[in-house]
Amino acid sequence: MNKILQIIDLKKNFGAITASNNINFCLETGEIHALIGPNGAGKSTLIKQIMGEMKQDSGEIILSGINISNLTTEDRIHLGFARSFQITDVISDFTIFQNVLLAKIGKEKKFYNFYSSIDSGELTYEEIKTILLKIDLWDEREKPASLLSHGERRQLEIGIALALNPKLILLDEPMAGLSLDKIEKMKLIFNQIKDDVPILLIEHNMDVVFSIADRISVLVNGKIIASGTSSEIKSNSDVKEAYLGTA
Amino acid sequence: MLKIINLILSIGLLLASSLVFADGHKLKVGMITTLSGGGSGLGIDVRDGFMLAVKDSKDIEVVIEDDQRKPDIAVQLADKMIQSEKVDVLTGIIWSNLAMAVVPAAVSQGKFYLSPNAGPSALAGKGCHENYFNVAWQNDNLHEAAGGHANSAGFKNTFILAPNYPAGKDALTGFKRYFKGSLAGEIYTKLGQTDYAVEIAQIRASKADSVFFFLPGGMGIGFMKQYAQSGIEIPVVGPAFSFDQGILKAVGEAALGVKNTSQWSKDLDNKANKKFVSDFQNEYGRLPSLYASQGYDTGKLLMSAMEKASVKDMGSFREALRSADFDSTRGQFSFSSNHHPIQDIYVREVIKEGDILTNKIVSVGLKDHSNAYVSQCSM
Amino acid sequence: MISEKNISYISLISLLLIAIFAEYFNEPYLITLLSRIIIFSIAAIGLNLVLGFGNLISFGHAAFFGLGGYISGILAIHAFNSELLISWPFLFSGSNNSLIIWLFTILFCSLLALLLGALCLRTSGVYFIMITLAFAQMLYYFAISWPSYGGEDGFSIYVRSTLFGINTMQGLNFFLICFFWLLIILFTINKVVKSPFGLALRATRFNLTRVKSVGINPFKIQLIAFVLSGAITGIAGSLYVDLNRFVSPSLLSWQMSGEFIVFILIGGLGRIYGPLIGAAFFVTFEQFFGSYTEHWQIFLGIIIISTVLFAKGGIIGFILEYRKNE
Amino acid sequence: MNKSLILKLDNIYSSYSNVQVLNGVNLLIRKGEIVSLLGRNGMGKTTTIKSICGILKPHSGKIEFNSVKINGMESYKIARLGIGLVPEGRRIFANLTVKENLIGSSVKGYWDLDKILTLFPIFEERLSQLSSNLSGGEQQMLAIGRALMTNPSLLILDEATEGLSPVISKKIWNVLREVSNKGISILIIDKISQDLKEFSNYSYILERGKSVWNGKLAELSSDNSKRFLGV
Amino acid sequence: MTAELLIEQLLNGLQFGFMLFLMSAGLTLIFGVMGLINLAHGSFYMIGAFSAAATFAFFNSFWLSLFASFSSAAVVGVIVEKTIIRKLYNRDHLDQVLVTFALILFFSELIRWIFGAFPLYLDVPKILNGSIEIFDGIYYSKYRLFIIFVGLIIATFLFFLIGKTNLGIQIRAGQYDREMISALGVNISKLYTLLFGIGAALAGLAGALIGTIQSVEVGMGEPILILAFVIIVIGGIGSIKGALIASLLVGLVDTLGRFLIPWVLQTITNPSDAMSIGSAIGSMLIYILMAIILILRPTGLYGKILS
Repeated sequence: MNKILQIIDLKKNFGAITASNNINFCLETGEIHALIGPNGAGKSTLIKQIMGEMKQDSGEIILSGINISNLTTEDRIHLGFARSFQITDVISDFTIFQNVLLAKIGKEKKFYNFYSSIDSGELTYEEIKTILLKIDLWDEREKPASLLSHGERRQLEIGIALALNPKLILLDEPMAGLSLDKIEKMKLIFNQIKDDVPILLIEHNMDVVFSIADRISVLVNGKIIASGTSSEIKSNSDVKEAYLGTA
Repeated sequence: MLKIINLILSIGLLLASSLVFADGHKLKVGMITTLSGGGSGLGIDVRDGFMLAVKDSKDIEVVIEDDQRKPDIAVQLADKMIQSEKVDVLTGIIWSNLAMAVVPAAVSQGKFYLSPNAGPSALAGKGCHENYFNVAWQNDNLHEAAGGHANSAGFKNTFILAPNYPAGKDALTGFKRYFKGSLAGEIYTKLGQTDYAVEIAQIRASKADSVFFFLPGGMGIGFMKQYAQSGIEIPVVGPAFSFDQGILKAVGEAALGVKNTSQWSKDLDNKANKKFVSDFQNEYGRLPSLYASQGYDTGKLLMSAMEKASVKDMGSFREALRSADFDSTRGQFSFSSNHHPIQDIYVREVIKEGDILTNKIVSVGLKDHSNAYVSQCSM
Repeated sequence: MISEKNISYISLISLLLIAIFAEYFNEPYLITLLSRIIIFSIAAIGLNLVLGFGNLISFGHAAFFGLGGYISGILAIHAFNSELLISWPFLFSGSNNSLIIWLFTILFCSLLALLLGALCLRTSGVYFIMITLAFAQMLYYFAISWPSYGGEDGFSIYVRSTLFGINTMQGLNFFLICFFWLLIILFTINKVVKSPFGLALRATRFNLTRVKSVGINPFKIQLIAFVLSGAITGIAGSLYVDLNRFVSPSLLSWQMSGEFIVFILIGGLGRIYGPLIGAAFFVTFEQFFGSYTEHWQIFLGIIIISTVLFAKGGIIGFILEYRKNE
Repeated sequence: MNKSLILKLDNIYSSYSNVQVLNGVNLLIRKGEIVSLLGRNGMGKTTTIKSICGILKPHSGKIEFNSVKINGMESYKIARLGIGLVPEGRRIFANLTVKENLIGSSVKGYWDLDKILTLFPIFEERLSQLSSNLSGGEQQMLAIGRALMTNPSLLILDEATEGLSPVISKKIWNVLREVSNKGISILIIDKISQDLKEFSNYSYILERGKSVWNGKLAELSSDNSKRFLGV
Repeated sequence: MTAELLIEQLLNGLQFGFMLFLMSAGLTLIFGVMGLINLAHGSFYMIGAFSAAATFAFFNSFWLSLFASFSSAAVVGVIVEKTIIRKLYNRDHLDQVLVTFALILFFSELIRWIFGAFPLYLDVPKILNGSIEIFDGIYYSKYRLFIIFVGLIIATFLFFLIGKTNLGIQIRAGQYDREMISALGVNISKLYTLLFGIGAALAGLAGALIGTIQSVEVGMGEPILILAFVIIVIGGIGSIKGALIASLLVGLVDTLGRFLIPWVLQTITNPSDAMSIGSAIGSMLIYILMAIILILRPTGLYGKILS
């Protein structure tokens, strides 16, 4: 297996508070790697550093062998990152199609094109169709995102990430607020994707995590306290103590 | 579709209404003047004086518009007057910068322009034009007289200030042309400035023996009030503009005893002036100002020319204007070769008549005074 | 059937028809008014690119309008007086040729927009509004106190610039030049807004994080839009000076910036033809209401407030809505 | 069951912009009772609190406080009726001093500055300090003090011990017991813990915006615990 | 140049600064607490001045007209807040800019309708007429000293109100977290109305104080409004302290710049050019100052919160 993403000794302090305390982990091809931890454990801070929205104090982030520690978000996107947001963040005035198209335009650096019409279909129409079919939103492609249900927005988030043609996808609580059948649907989508694109999954729903994650890392107080398969994590006493409660 | 029909109908109406007024016998005057903002008192007086003069004429139609003392608005209004109202004669502009923006374009389009107030040097010298007549004064005139008066009053060290615009520069140039003493300071203020604390402090510090200022309209009121307030007791000299009837009330007691120079005063002893002063009071219920007299003379000049020639015959009409064959409120009045007045300029003093502040002539400053730019005009 | 497209065609054709009627009935002032409508709408179309589609509330677009005006005026007055404008690296005494004037206008307004944009786009929200306003005010005061070109008084340029030997002093000819510019700019904006760039620009108004997360640098997108916007508004300033044959600092005044925003609002926010409808309404309102009462601005104020509070779609939005309900 | 009702939520539906978050929440609190509200993240706990406090207006259902219908009321009026909120993330006014935080919204009554200082002696020396300098636990205490200073009859705590160390959490529990002893009813959201089990008289569990279980926590089966709370 | 002149100009700068503070204090609070960009603040300045002039014409009392200025501006402010402004709190900045721009048009034209276009003038009361020797050989206008004095009183009052009273605590809390202060039982909309009224009253008072030595006319509020905007951006949105310091800074920079730059230039060129160039640079100084401060500190000197 190939290491797609490597995090090495990542540190970040906010004043006296340590948000990332020597974090080390990696994401490999073909896997879903779940990152779990209680609220305030430093997951959001970690994601922001991985995405380049926040600068780490020290440590390195390596993408397929390239050190990207000091690159901007845009550059990281162009090198192969994609993410979904915890609170769905699609552009609500755009249609589903336009939301995905925007990602395509961004990825393919077509945003300095002033003359082609986005309505004419000449722009990567087929590729977008493939993506929308994959996330099951093709029939509703002309619907404005503001009219989508919560679950459909989650699906669209995945679609946008896929449109970036990424080397890996970072999913921040993709299941939050979804109904059980929607969750099942999402699981299917993830399992379909992961062979092409490995997934770094941040998720609270333990059922989901335990059923689809190939590996799980547990973050507590800015530190990774355990890493392993579902069964390893389930039986780890440190994890039980810190995260699952001593119930 | 209904919209378009409506549109066409309304345009038709608009066009029809303008056709009705296109009557060849009348003379149409476009008056662009300042009727709002800080300089509105001047425009209102010019308008009222002019309208009083032409009140009984059935052949003059006057269109009046407010330029808000903004050059760009004046330019647009001039376009409207010429293109839409199709006036024959333009008049009314108070401010020299507005005159510079409007007059050259208007006269080059074959319109007459009679200036009731502004007389910038550029339009008296190289930029003079056969269709441009100034019925008030060349800008320097009253200041030249003030310079002369400062000499005879024995002032040796004067502080002078004026707004930073063409007439302001003309004013200080005019004053300096006749004043023989030295200058304790020379300041150009921002046009339309309202607070003179900075300038007054400089006057106080300058140890001058007198102050000459040219700040027309609201600027002069503000300056005089703040000057009186500051407790400086150096005598002030100025042109009539800051001590004229329209603003004396606002300046208040601070103005009492101030000497100022003017080509007109309400106590000038001639028949035309007496009639003007009493007619004006009857019509508007207030004492006339210098500006009102200028507006009145402009109207009278126009009517005298209409009696001699039709405005459609531009050559004869121009000759008729040039002869200035009318009874001026100033008595003697004629045009120099660059179409600016030759007239007496008086020294007045602010006095109190009962409760009302007004002016009284104390001497003649300059006799049969013309202007310094005649030789530069090729007319 | 009235659609947004039809409204725009109708308004363009009406402009042309009214101008021809006016020429026929010898009403040159009406043509002047129509030219003013077009020029104002070009200025507002420029602003609309950043404000309507990028949600960048520039309260300083008069800076570009004024710069365009001053560039044109300065070139023209030097040509008129045959005075040297620059003596190095080559001798140049202005120009009376519209093409050269427009070229300079676009060049300098783009440069100014690039400079101001690079500074102002560092900020956002209220600070962006204030800093654009402040920079425009700075230019305004500079123009007022700069003695070489008339200072507060401004200066006259006496004749309009010439284009291919057309007599531009003839009202209809000048109107047609403005009209032609309007068509070009509408076509351009239409194309740009519907292009990938336009999609990216429209995305920046909603969500910068999202835009960044798909690999687009919003700053660059906004800056390019700002430059394009400044150049378009600059062209309007150039035409406006030609129309009035007069240049003054009031071109740069903050009321001017405010009025551009009002045109956009009245016409309909974020609509390509909004500024045209808005400017037409404004000028017509000013002329016709203004002839009934000099206090027409009271009613304008009330109309603006009601539009913002109750009819955010502006005139176009209102018509479309009305048709839909019928 | 003979104590009088203080708060009653009857089939509450609420939504954020277009997303339906609450789909029928029912909840009862009696005078002097300590009720806990549980559920996994994103299940609508905070939304329930916001709906009670009037920060969010429910679009159907009924909320009664001391028999007064309060849904649709402005939040300041609800607060004045006697609901004190300790919100998620504390939301202390970081630009104010500790004292200003406490007295800014205070209402005359049993709880005054002296009582609060007795409850939290650490503030005594730090009254004039900027509250942003406080640690997380101290901020939580300040938020509790601030709510108590409005002299509420119902205290609502959203994530009472989140992110706090065990020592500090213990302190908070002790304070809450003391508050409860003064007769104030408490509605508390927190992760399930031994302390919570001992502290609360009664519990409600939300799943996807719906009340799915209620009863004494001790009676929660491990199946249900796993199903609803993931534990 | 003498020391007397410099001191008198410094006092002029202070006086101008305190006037600007009266304008900017209300504006910065409204801005900081309610997140409202209020272009119409200059209209309250004008309304205050006109109320004073009208009262003065009837009763010939300066003190009564001063009272009329801030009370009428406060009343108009409260009415405008209750009818229009409160609909804007949750709108975007564009809507706020447009509506308050429209309010300027409305009020300016309404005042022109009622009072006419001619400027009005008030008289300085006898007791404040003339000048006073403040140091040996240094005279200064009593009225301008009075303005400085009023400015100091208002500044003290505001610092007390904002810093020490419960109302002030609530205002600052509302600035930080509007929703939370509301959830703690504070009627935020009443607080807003009150605050808006206070801001309007201060602007109205400034209008009357300045109108008395200058003139009272339509459009008098806008130039000073833009300066007030510059001040709150320099001082930091929402900070009274920032507004005071920035006001005095702008007042001094503007006054001294207007006087010193031409004075320096006069030594190298003629008075007219020195004045032109000097006033060009002088009037740009403030904006240059603002640009520099914004680049160094994007939220102003004392601004902390970015909405």
